[in-house]
Amino acid sequence: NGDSGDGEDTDTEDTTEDTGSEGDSGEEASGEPQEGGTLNYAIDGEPEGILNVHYYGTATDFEIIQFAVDPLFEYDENLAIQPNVADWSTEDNKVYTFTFEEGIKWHNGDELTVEDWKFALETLASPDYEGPRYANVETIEGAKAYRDGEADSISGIEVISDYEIKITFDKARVNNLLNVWSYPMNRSYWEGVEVADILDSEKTRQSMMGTGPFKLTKVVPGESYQFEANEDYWKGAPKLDKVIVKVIDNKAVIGALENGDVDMVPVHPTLGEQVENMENVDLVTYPGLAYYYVGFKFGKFDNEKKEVVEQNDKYANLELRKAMYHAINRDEWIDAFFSGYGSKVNAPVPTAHWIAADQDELNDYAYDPEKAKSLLDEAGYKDVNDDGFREDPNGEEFVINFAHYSSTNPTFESRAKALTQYWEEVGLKAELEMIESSLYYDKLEKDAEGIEVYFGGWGTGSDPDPSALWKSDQLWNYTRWVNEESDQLLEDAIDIDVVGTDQEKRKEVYGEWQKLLNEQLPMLYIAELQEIYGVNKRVGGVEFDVSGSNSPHEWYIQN
Amino acid sequence: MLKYTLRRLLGMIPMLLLISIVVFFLALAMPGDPFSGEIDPNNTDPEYIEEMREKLGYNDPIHVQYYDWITGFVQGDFGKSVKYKIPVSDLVAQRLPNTLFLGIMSLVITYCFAFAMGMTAGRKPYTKLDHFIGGFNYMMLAIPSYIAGVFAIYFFSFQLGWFPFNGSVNIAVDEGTLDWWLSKVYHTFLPALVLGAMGTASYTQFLRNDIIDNSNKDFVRTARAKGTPESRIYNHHILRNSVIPLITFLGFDLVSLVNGALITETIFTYPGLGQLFLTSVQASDYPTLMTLTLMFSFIVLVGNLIADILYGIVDPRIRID
Amino acid sequence: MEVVPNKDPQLKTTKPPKSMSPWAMARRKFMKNKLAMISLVYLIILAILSFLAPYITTVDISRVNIGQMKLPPSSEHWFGTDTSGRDVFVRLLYGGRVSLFVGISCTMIILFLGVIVGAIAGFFGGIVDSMLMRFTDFVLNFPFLVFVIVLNAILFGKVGGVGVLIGVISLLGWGGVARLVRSKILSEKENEYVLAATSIGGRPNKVIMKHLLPNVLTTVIVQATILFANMIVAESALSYLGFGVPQEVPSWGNMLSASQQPEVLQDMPWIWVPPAIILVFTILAINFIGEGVKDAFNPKSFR
Amino acid sequence: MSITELNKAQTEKLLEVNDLKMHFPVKGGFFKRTIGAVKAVDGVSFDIKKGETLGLVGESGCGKSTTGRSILRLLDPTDGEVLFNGEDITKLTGKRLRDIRQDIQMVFQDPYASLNPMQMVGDIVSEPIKNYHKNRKGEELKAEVMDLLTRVGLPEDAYYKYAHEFSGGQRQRIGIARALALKPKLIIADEPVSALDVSVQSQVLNLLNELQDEFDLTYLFIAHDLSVVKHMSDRIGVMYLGNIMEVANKSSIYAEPLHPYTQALISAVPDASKIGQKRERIVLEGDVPSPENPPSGCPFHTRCPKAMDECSKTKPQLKEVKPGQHVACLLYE
Amino acid sequence: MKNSQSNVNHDPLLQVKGLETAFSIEGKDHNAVDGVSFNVEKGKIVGIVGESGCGKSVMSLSVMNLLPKGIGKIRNGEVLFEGRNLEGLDDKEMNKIRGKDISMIFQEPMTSLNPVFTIGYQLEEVLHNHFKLSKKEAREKVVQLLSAVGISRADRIVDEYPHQLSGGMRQRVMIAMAIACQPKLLIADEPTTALDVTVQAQILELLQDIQKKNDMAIIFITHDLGVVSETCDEVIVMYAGRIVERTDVQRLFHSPKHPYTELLMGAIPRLEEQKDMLATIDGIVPSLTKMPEVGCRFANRCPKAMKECTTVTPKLAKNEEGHEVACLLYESSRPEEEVLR
Ligand SMILES: Nc1ncnc2c1ncn2[C@@H]1O[C@H](COP(=O)(O)OP(=O)(O)OP(=O)(O)O)[C@@H](O)[C@H]1O
Ligand SMILES: Nc1ncnc2c1ncn2[C@@H]1O[C@H](COP(=O)(O)OP(=O)(O)OP(=O)(O)O)[C@@H](O)[C@H]1O
Ligand SMILES: [Mg+2]
Ligand SMILES: [Mg+2]
Repeated sequence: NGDSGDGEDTDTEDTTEDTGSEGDSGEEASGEPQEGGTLNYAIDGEPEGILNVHYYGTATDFEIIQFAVDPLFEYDENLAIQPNVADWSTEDNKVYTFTFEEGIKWHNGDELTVEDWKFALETLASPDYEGPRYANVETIEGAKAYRDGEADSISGIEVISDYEIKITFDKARVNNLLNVWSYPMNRSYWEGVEVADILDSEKTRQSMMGTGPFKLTKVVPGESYQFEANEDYWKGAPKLDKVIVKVIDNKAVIGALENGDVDMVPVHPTLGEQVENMENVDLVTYPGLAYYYVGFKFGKFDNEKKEVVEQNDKYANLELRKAMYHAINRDEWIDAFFSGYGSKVNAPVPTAHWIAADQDELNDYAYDPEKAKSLLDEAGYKDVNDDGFREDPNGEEFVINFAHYSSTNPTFESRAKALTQYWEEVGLKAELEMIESSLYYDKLEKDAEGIEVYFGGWGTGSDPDPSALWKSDQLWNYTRWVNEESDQLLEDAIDIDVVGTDQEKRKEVYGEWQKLLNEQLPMLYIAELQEIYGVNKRVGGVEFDVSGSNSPHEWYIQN
Repeated sequence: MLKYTLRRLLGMIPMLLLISIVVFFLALAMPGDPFSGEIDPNNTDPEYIEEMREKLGYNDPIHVQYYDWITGFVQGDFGKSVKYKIPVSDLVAQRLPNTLFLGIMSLVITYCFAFAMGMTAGRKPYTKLDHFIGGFNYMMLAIPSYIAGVFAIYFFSFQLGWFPFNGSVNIAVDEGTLDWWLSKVYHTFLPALVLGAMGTASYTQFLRNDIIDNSNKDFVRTARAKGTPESRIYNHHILRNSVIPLITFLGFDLVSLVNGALITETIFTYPGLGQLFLTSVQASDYPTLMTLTLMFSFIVLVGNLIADILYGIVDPRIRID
Repeated sequence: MEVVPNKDPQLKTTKPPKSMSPWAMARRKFMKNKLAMISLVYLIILAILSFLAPYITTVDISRVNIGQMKLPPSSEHWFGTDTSGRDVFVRLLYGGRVSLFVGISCTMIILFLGVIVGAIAGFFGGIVDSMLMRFTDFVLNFPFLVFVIVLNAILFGKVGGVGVLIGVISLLGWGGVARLVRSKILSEKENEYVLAATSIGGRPNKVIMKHLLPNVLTTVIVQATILFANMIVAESALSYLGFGVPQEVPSWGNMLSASQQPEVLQDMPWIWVPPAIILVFTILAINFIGEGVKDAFNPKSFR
Repeated sequence: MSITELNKAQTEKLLEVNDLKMHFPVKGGFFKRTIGAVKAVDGVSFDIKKGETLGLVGESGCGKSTTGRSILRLLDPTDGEVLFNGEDITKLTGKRLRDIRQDIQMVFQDPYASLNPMQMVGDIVSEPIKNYHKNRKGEELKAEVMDLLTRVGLPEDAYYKYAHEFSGGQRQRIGIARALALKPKLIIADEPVSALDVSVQSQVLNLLNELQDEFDLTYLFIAHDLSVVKHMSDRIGVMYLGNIMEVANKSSIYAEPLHPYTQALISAVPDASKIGQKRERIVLEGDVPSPENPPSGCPFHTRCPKAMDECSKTKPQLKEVKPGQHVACLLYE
Repeated sequence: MKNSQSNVNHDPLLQVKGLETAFSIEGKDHNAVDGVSFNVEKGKIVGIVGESGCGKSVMSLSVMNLLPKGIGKIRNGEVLFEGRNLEGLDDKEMNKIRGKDISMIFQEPMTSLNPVFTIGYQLEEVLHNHFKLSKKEAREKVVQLLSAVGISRADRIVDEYPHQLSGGMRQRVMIAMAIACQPKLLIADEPTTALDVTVQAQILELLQDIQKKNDMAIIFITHDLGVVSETCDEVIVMYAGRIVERTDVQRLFHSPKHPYTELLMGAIPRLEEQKDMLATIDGIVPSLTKMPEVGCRFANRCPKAMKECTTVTPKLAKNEEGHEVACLLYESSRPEEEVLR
């Protein structure tokens, strides 16, 4: 469904509310490191079971995969890209030369070479490729031709030696490196498997081939996954002997943590307090990269023409949107529904991200019902028929039709309801419609009738480019907000001619853009959340920052 | 006997066809691409969709579509899961053993408990013990299985730590070994208990009442009159008669197991067909959903068949041929 | 044992005792059953409270009160408040309204459909019977919960709400009753009084209405109690799983689904224990009433 | 009933049954097709004259009740005709059929099952009247019913009671009252006393006799007890496996039974009058065959002590062997 | 009469003395059998007649110690079998006697056999209960027994189930079961009531044969006076839990003494003679809870009832001919104290 198009990042808002983004900041366990031991790692949602980093679709699957793979590059605590397996050099942000670490072994003993990466890129660009990652190779020169069958190979890829490879992108961009697919694929392992068959293959479902710190040794589908230490891991043998990833029900998280059945598990904010109170468990938090918002539908999108074709004026009035913003007590709301493990945001970029604008430069639409009322009065939204609710400036009945996705989680309904109540308190009649979550984003995408104001969430990837969500010619620009200035700023931010290779310059442009959105309010930005893990005190060596955790080979069990 | 079974099996075909038609129309009523999971839901390119629709035959007349679907289905081609992106048949093959195991275990539990309690209560009706068992059963009947399941996890897994609260097996043991089986039993016990408890209460009461009924029958008097010891009368003459209706419940049990599995498996995160069904509903995984629905109906049908056949086998008064 | 009061024409000395219809006898017998009576009283009080809920309290039950979330029981909120700051006690009353309403409506519709189909099939026999029974078998072959969920999944989003739930449940649930009524009619039909009714010139519809149905009714009533309990459980289970009553409508099942949140399950029992207890007690009560009714109608007591 | 009366009545045949057959289909096989038939009644002929009582005896399952019910059209006979007052009633439908039931009524065997437990006795007895005479209601109807109740020996307050408050004999009286309510001409009494104790049985038998005189009734009296039938009837028909074996005046049938089955039947009846003298019983071998596949030829030949080869081939027809005595047996060809 | 001779060495086979059997109905005990005494001599057939509900079955179940547990119990009196008191024997002891020395057959051949076991199995069981026999021996014996009761295909019947047999056959099986251990006393509780006359004749013939062959005593319970007259040596007439008359069969039928017996005989139509009217007894046997406390229990139905009949309880006493009757019409039945008063 809706995805910001970034490789490592995934569905940011789904029924189980995983926000599988990586972040920053840390927490350290103390105690004596110990060799060996088994770590029980839990995921509280059902994985789809695609154990292939090139194909997986949900964050849950990646939580399993992460133990066995090792990306070519990694991100530091500022989300700045760093060499890992590979280092790179470029002159012009168009042609890159990558140099691989030598002597890295695949789990089956094969040596990792640039051929494996080439193989990965070719697979992703193959016309038969069924996974969602074509976008990560699309920018390589010749990838499109390869995919369309016009070429036998991707012209932009040039193997120099076993450890050196040159990649040419179709044009210079600031984010070419951030975007390009950064996992190799063991060519000999996949020998004999057609690209079209990879997804269904046993090799995808029952086993995994990586270079990471742990080897997958056993799979009980949908239930548990067993990893053993990769003693040949190039950064050093893992301290743990084994990692077992268990799928557990959300209900069981607390109990399982408490009685030590699992050592490590992502925790929903509402459970934070309970985990915090546990004696045997540390609550680890780090800033997340996801945010919630209330969007307005300003029009309808024509996917063929790639443009917004119809206008909806109901919420065109900025004063109205501002009033609605002021009416919401975001602090109270976050406290109530996320137990405080979150904070307000004033623009569609989580504050932990390096492109986040200086918060002082943004308007903070603080909770101020009086102001909301006076804004509404000024804008002509007055109660003319004394039914307790305001009518629109024409004296017609005005009802905010608010949509929220539903699942079995009953808090969704109440948090959505709470928002409508805020509006009603300032005299705006609001009606809530809960829409089955499996249909929700589909409806948003199709601009379904009846959805006017809607609740949504999104995660930002390590590549901060938000074009896919905001440019007026993008399907995923759900608000159908068309603003030339915004479009221009977004283009500028990735235009090498404008920002060059200077991160600061880029950040500045994004800052401008955030200010614009903070002024124009095509959305009401509500909250960003923290990522929370419950980690048993016996586990040591785990560090988290905004980019996620450190490599599991450093984790250990202590007494 | 064989002839009868064959005939009944043949007789199931029209029923299955009808059910499959209903399921087919349900599938048509569902939004999206119910049958194959082939259309990539992320791809919204209308051309692509149209092309796929044509390729997959969605533009054919309904009866042709049905024919294609059902012939595929009969040959084991259930389409491809939207959520898991593998053939539904593989998915079913993964989950079915677990559900079977859970079902069998819960049946064993049901029958063991029901026999023990029912016979005790039926033999000494209106005593304290009988009232106790009766009261217990009323409670069991009144507690919905999902409440029981939540309680069981809360109490046995978290408070006491006796049983695991999820999964079907400990991954650390090797498949096929004794340990592996033990681990399976260990993991399945709690959900099986909850699932089995539903049946236990009604079976116990049924057995008790039937034993009391039968102990007033003329043939019991006959047995006594010929000097048969009391224990033999109960364990033999009465029990045999009371067990007959109970055994035939076995067929109907399959039906309630299907219903029960939905809830229990979901609560215990037990990877079986019931849980798969619910996830597939939630994820609008229509191919899986359709397959399971049809499969469950099939199980019900088979259950009824088994009930009839068992009846013929265990009760000499019923002659089937 | 046959009840044979001394009714000799010769001995007119004794004053004739008040004669009682089988209904009256059953009623009296039922009234003597303490457990059943207590259950009945409980159920009636519960029903009255639930149906009067809107008059008892004027609280807006759908309102989320952020300031009052997750409060433990107190004098202000007898059963505390839930995760949305709604008063659990008030929701319990409203929940009862929905749960009982769904239970009763489903039971009624199912009985209505089942009795009609069963009675027609049983009485007329032959082709009509085989056709209707094939159809009944057909309906019975759908695993109940599975199809309710599938149908709900299809219908939700189009036409949501309690009505759909009731409709779907009823549509899938009548098979058992039809079968039961049919077999009961078949066995009752063997009784000579039915032949007698025909032989004295009764028309078929009269024979069904006046002679067969009243005698089948006892079975139907007993079945109704079982159904009622089952339907309440079905509603709550479906709601618990998220396929029942829409979430914003309080029902016992919806309230119980809060226990799916671990923090509620472990730390806020006041949110889910009351609906659980009420639900269990209600089912218990209905079962006891059912037993009482069955006892009271036990054919050994009259005829 | 005096002899002269009887003679006068004998001229008029109230009911004539000709070759009546009632076969119940046996379903089976894959498609529930009819694969056979229970030949419950297989060609029964007799007649009843006005005012007389014809007794029908036979062992259980021989088709007595089925015959009775077919006459009243509670069952639709497979074949044959039933002439009531000369009119064939086997093909009647709708209103005509209902009308005929005003004239033929039935008293049933089981005093417990033949009364609707949910109805008051008053309703039970008045229902037939209400069925046919919509205009009669209220006090008038009630008085009429009360009268009927007293007539069959029930207290008037029975009107407001329910069947369960009565003993077996009294219930049978209620059943009789119901049958009488329409003032029928013919009453088919299907084992009206076999469920009753001797002392009560005699009350009911006496009552039936009294009523016959009073209401000028004709009875088809069905029973399996020969002495009871003999006590009640003028003529007796002996049935075996759906066939009438012998019909004759009760005196002649008892004095000189012609059919071997009748002979066996009569000799089998234990009789207190024969105390002391050890008499020769004719004890039949074996059991009554199933009506689903009755023996070929004479249905009795499998158990008949006098069976000949011929008997298994030819089915004997009912023939007047002696004046007034009809027998279906090849011995008398 | 044999039993009138007081022979010290020669105890009667069965002696029932002052037997009172009660059922508890709504917490109160009511006597269904109220002070019944009689003897059964070796090799004799004693008939017990009476209307339905007069306690015939309860009496016989009391003898067998087969009363429904918890509801019915013997309150008083004793049952001596060959001089040994059966009263108070525990189940284990009693089981040694049941089926071996005393056996019983019941009215309903349709339900008296266990439907889920084969005929052979059920017959073998009684043998195993009392003898040590190998499987094969038992089976041979069973086939023999079945042939003995006139079942022709005995070797095949053993493997059949009860529902495959007709009523008469089943009753034969029951008889075979009852005589399997050659008991000294057979209690037959309305063994032919459910059967057709022709089959009844077969069964009666069979019982008489066996009785002669085995020199068995039979208590023959029935409500059919005709059957009694043809089979029994002695007759006991019961009414409402008490014996009202007892004598040998000839005398009873030629000169019944008790008004109840008289009426009973007058009420049955007979083949031999033509009556215009049958005798009737108004009313019905009072139910247990409505039994009069004192006086003759038949008084309210008795056409010959006198005033004292409702206050004075008649006792069963022999007249000079050895004809026992309990009716105040006869001097002997008046209890002495009452006479004195
Ligand atoms: N509705 C029916 N369907 C099939 N068979 C029937 C039906 N009614 C009666 N029969 C069969 O027809 C035969 C004759 O039955 P019927 O009731 O007429 O016998 P009967 O002489 O009245 O016996 P009884 O003395 O037991 O009343 C029996 O074998 C019976 O099983
Ligand atoms: N289990 C019982 N509980 C209560 N009362 C009983 C029970 N069994 C018999 N009785 C009563 O005991 C009395 C005698 O019954 P019993 O069965 O001995 O009569 P019977 O003479 O054998 O009648 P029938 O000829 O009908 O067999 C009856 O009034 C009956 O109601
Ligand atoms: Mg009959
Ligand atoms: Mg008896």
